[in-house]
Amino acid sequence: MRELTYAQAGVEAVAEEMRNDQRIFYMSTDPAVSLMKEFGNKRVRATPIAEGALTGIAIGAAGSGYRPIMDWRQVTFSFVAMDQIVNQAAKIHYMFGGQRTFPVLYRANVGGGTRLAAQHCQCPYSMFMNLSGLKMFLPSTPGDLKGLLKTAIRDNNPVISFESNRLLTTKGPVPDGDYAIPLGVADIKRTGSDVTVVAVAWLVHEALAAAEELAKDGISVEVVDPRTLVPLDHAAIRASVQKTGRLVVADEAGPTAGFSAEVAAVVTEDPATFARLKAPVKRVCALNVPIPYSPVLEDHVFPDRKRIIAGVREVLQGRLSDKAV
Amino acid sequence: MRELTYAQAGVEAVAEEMRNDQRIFYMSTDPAVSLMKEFGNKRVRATPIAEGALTGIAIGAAGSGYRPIMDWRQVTFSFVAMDQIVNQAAKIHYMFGGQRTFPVLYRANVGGGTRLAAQHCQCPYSMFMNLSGLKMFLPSTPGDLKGLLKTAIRDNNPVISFESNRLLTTKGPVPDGDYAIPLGVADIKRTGSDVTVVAVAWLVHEALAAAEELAKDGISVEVVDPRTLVPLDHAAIRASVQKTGRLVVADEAGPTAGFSAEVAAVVTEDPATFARLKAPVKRVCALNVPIPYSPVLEDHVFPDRKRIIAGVREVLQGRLSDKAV
Amino acid sequence: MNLPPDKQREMLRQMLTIRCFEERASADYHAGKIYGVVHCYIGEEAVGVCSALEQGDQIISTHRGHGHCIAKGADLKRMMAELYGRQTGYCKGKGGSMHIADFGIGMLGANGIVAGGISIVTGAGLAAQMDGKGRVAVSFFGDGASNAGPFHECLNIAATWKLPMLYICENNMYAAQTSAAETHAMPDVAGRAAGYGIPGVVVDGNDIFAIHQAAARAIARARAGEGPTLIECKTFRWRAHTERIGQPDFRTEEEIETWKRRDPIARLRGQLEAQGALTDADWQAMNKEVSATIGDAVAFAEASPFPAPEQALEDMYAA
Amino acid sequence: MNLPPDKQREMLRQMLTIRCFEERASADYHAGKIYGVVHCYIGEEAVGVCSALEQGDQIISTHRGHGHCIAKGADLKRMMAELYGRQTGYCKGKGGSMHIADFGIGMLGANGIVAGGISIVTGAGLAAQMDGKGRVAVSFFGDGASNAGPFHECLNIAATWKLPMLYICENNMYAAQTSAAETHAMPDVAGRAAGYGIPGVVVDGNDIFAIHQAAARAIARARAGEGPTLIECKTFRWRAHTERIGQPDFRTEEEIETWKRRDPIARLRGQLEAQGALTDADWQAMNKEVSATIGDAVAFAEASPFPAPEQALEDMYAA
Ligand SMILES: Cc1ncc(C[n+]2csc(CCOP(=O)(O)OP(=O)(O)O)c2C)c(N)n1
Ligand SMILES: Cc1ncc(C[n+]2csc(CCOP(=O)(O)OP(=O)(O)O)c2C)c(N)n1
Ligand SMILES: [Mg+2]
Ligand SMILES: [Mg+2]
Repeated sequence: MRELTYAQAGVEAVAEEMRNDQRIFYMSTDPAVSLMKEFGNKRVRATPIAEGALTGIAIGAAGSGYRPIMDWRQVTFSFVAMDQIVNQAAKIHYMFGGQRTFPVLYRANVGGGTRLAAQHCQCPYSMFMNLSGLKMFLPSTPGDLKGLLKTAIRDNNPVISFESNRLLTTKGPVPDGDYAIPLGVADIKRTGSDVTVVAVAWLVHEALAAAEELAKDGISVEVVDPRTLVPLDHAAIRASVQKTGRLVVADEAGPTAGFSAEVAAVVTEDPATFARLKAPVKRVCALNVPIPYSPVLEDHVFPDRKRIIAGVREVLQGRLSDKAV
Repeated sequence: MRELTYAQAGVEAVAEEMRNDQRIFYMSTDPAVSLMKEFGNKRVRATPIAEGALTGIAIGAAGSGYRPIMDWRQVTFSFVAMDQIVNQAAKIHYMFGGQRTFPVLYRANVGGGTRLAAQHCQCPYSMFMNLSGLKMFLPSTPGDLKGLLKTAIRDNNPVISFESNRLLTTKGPVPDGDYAIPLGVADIKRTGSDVTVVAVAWLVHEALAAAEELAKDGISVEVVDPRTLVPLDHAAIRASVQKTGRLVVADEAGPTAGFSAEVAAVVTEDPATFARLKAPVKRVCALNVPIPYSPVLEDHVFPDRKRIIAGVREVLQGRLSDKAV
Repeated sequence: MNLPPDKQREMLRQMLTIRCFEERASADYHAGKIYGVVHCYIGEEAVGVCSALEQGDQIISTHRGHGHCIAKGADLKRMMAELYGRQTGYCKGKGGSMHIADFGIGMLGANGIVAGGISIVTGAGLAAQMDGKGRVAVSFFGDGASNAGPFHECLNIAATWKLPMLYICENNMYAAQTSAAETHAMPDVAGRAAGYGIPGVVVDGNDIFAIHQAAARAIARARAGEGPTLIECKTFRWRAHTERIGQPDFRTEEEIETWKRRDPIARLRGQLEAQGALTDADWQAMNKEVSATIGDAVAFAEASPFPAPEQALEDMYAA
Repeated sequence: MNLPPDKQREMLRQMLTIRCFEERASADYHAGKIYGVVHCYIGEEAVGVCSALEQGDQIISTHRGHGHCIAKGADLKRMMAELYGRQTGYCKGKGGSMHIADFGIGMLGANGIVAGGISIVTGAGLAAQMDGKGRVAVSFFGDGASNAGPFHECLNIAATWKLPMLYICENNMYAAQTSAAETHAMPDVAGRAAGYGIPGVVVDGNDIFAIHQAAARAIARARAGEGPTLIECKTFRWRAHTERIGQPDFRTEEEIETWKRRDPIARLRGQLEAQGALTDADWQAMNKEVSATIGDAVAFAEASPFPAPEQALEDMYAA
């Protein structure tokens, strides 16, 4: 299979869909040059820095038959548009009784590792998950990103594509031809039997590395990548934990009311899963601070494979005997 | 003790503090008339409808020695100010290495029951909980509101006071004289031994009513009101669940990545508490939709005492025998 | 103004319909049949913009949206049913007074967030431009909204992209309890247009012909691809900010009385009478008809079922 | 312009310091000693506003903040240490280039969000007004930021409340890769001031005296309680939007060269020489001194320890 970077896969998904559907247009304060070249400045608009207005403009254009893509770039810039996201995009279909469809794709880069400090590095996706009316995903590979973007662009609802800063330049296989990955379907990135690690984005790769390491000690880790945040694949997460009896959630975001808290709740509120849960759940997340600049500090704040390994060992503690059961 | 409404308690807290500290001033698109009368239009400012700017103005004035209070009114209006909340207020102390203090109180009304539909009724506090750098609370009684507001006004950090729309006109005892309730301390609103119900705001009252009802069947419910959302009183919540072995979280917000998810995680990630947990945790929350207008619909969306009762029965299911243990 | 008498009478009927609709909505709100909140437009009915629009043109409104709905041709029955929270309402009871929309007739909704609709309808304007069929889009908003960020962001974008837009600021001198004088450095919002290089026009907001004329010019400009216009209609609401009891209102009786004497309905009626185009009998008949229509709307609403509770779960996502 | 030669030479030295600081920051960024991103101000150093301010007056900056810091009197050592991510930096390594602040000297911070600082410094202006000591506050921002909501909201509030504010738009004709011509309906941002009833002034942004003079007038107005002024400085950045490799830059060589010929430093140097107030030897000496100061700043930064990892948990809340 071809190898593309995560960033390239994103551009390719957009370009392919734009070629197929004239109703799609793209807005960003700094759109990718290749898109501007191919589609011209009417379909790929370099906008004023007014993400609030543009987020609403996308809704209005969508309600009038277009299929806009609004690229917020860093997710921290989307907060100037939060009224349009929360009060308009998320509510407009429901509030008006389903009169119109509003097919809008919003794109946002999330996460750290870029040494850009607190106002550029953040993983606030759970803030959006708390809303009712938006779908959203956060892929960990170029192939997943492309397939989910294509689905999202064809979806008739507002969808947010969260894309990981750390993964932009990482390469991975991307199938040839047209393919789409449905929203709401998790991917088991590695099967295992002792512990389930639910991870997203960059942490999927850290979890896989941790699993490799732990395998040396005979610990079998299953890595579940939900890929989609809303709707979240409860069934896949629960099935995995029912099998392993143990859950670690690895997330680049802080823990509080985060994606990781949601996964913990999804697992522990389900009677069948709870019945099989052998250990406390464990959140392996960023420390609860804004993201600092200095590499020493930033690297200390974010979770990584080492912390995942420690987390896995923690939920296994004193219980390795269970394995015999 | 005197009885005041929740709304009156709020105004009283502000007025008392403003009398004592000339650095405090108040901004709102529609401030309470009694405050405007007492303090005049320089200290109580009826502002343009520009909550984004005003949220930032509060930060700047705080950094220059004042102690502003910015009343967003409905929390849904605060989303136009989200950049200033997320990227500035929450980060400014940390990002600049603690150079200055930024004592700002933000007030926001939350919740439904007002028949004002999706753009006025929302309980998005977990979106703010996910941030690092803000403190926040959500009281259930006039007495708690007054005491927490006083603490918040004296705090040297940005604090958000979430205040329940449904409780504005409900009365409750408010101590005479000057008192303050520390942030981060839960209040056990009813002691019990079979199930812990962690509830906030209006749901505290519904939980108490549910407890009364369940007591008739010999079920003993403990109602824990965290009051403060950040910092959340983990110890009190865990202690209660360690005692009862069962947890229901009742929240007017939707479940996804909500306050309720956080409580579920706080309980199930703690080894000592998890060890005593006898049943799956249960979230009794709003249905996962924007809030609709028609009373029939709105009332169906929100949780209430009936659903709490059902939730409690669910976590007790087939386990009533445990009580003997 | 040389509109044919028929069109003028139609305008009068429309203003009367708005007033009667709202008088009834207010009464039914106080009777507990309508919930939440109702913002009345009474005194500001001279919304002469829609009469200058064509089918396919789109508008967006505010929390004070009944007048715009009616002017754009919304069905009174479905409006009233929405206020009554019924299944047959425009939003199936999910929206209420602050969220009536009829996308079918190009009415993109009332909006509960001040300045919240400006961006959305600017997107409709962008769509109209891309469609290339000469359609226009209209943003209605208040003096209060003109101080919010989206006003500025959208005027700049629309001016730069030459979008076929009308920005209509209905300046009723107050935003809830706060006067425009306290919140605007300048008395005229229209004066801000020059900064974006677009026309800014002040009109008597109680003179439906003046508005119609200014709108017609702006629409022609927009259809010709010359970009947006900002029109400021100076007007006044007779009633309190909302129908809720006990809300503060700092406006003086005198100010309110002065504006009641500038009643846009009485004015048009007088003009038509002066032209010999309306007799007293015509007026009586028109009142009777309008009042019957409102009665029908209420009857329809009352006869309509409430939604079933479980319908709260419908309409979440489009297929 | 009748500033004493000493003051003029001081201005020249300051501009030179900004340039040398940034040349070094750029080099050290490319050498991997500075992380994340660096936005250079080179070509725009004629920041004649701060020279007209007094101690106690406050400013806020943008992502392109080094120049404003230096002009307001920030310590080069602590600035460089911050870029180097060290404990001794202004923010203890928590901020980096986009977040240098020195509240002690009234520099309320660079800001990574476009238009993010405008509201905060307007709050400082409100505080100054309430203090009643005649202090002023200054918001620096770019042409790009002038299209964002906070620009509008704050100008209206400041104008209405007559806040002692200067709004300084440094119009370098580009926001990242996008030209102002593509995003502004009008060439002059200053033209928007009239809508708020405040002065809007366009100045040659490469003429430090012109800026100083315009700022002095605006400051006098602000101190007198007459309210804010919007000043637009037309200028140009010589380098790419950021120092990151591979970012698109659609500006022509020709455009850049034209502006390089308008170098604000060469201009002031020439003026001083023409006045007989600067000899070639003076200039050489000045260069040597400035370069030594930058060298000291780098040495200080390099000698400073990185923060301990656990210090990431400090500074979360004020006591
Ligand atoms: C962002 C936001 N802030 C505050 C409110 C509360 N509010 C509703 S209407 C209103 C006044 C609006 O004034 P204006 O725009 O002049 O419209 P009018 O009511 O006069 O028609 C306010 C403050 C809101 N709905 N949204
Ligand atoms: C809200 C927001 N949107 C986008 C960005 C990304 N961004 C950083 S600087 C910049 C351009 C700013 O242009 P201008 O205001 O003219 O300042 P200049 O860089 O020219 O000094 C952009 C788009 C951001 N930081 N914040
Ligand atoms: Mg008004
Ligand atoms: Mg610029």
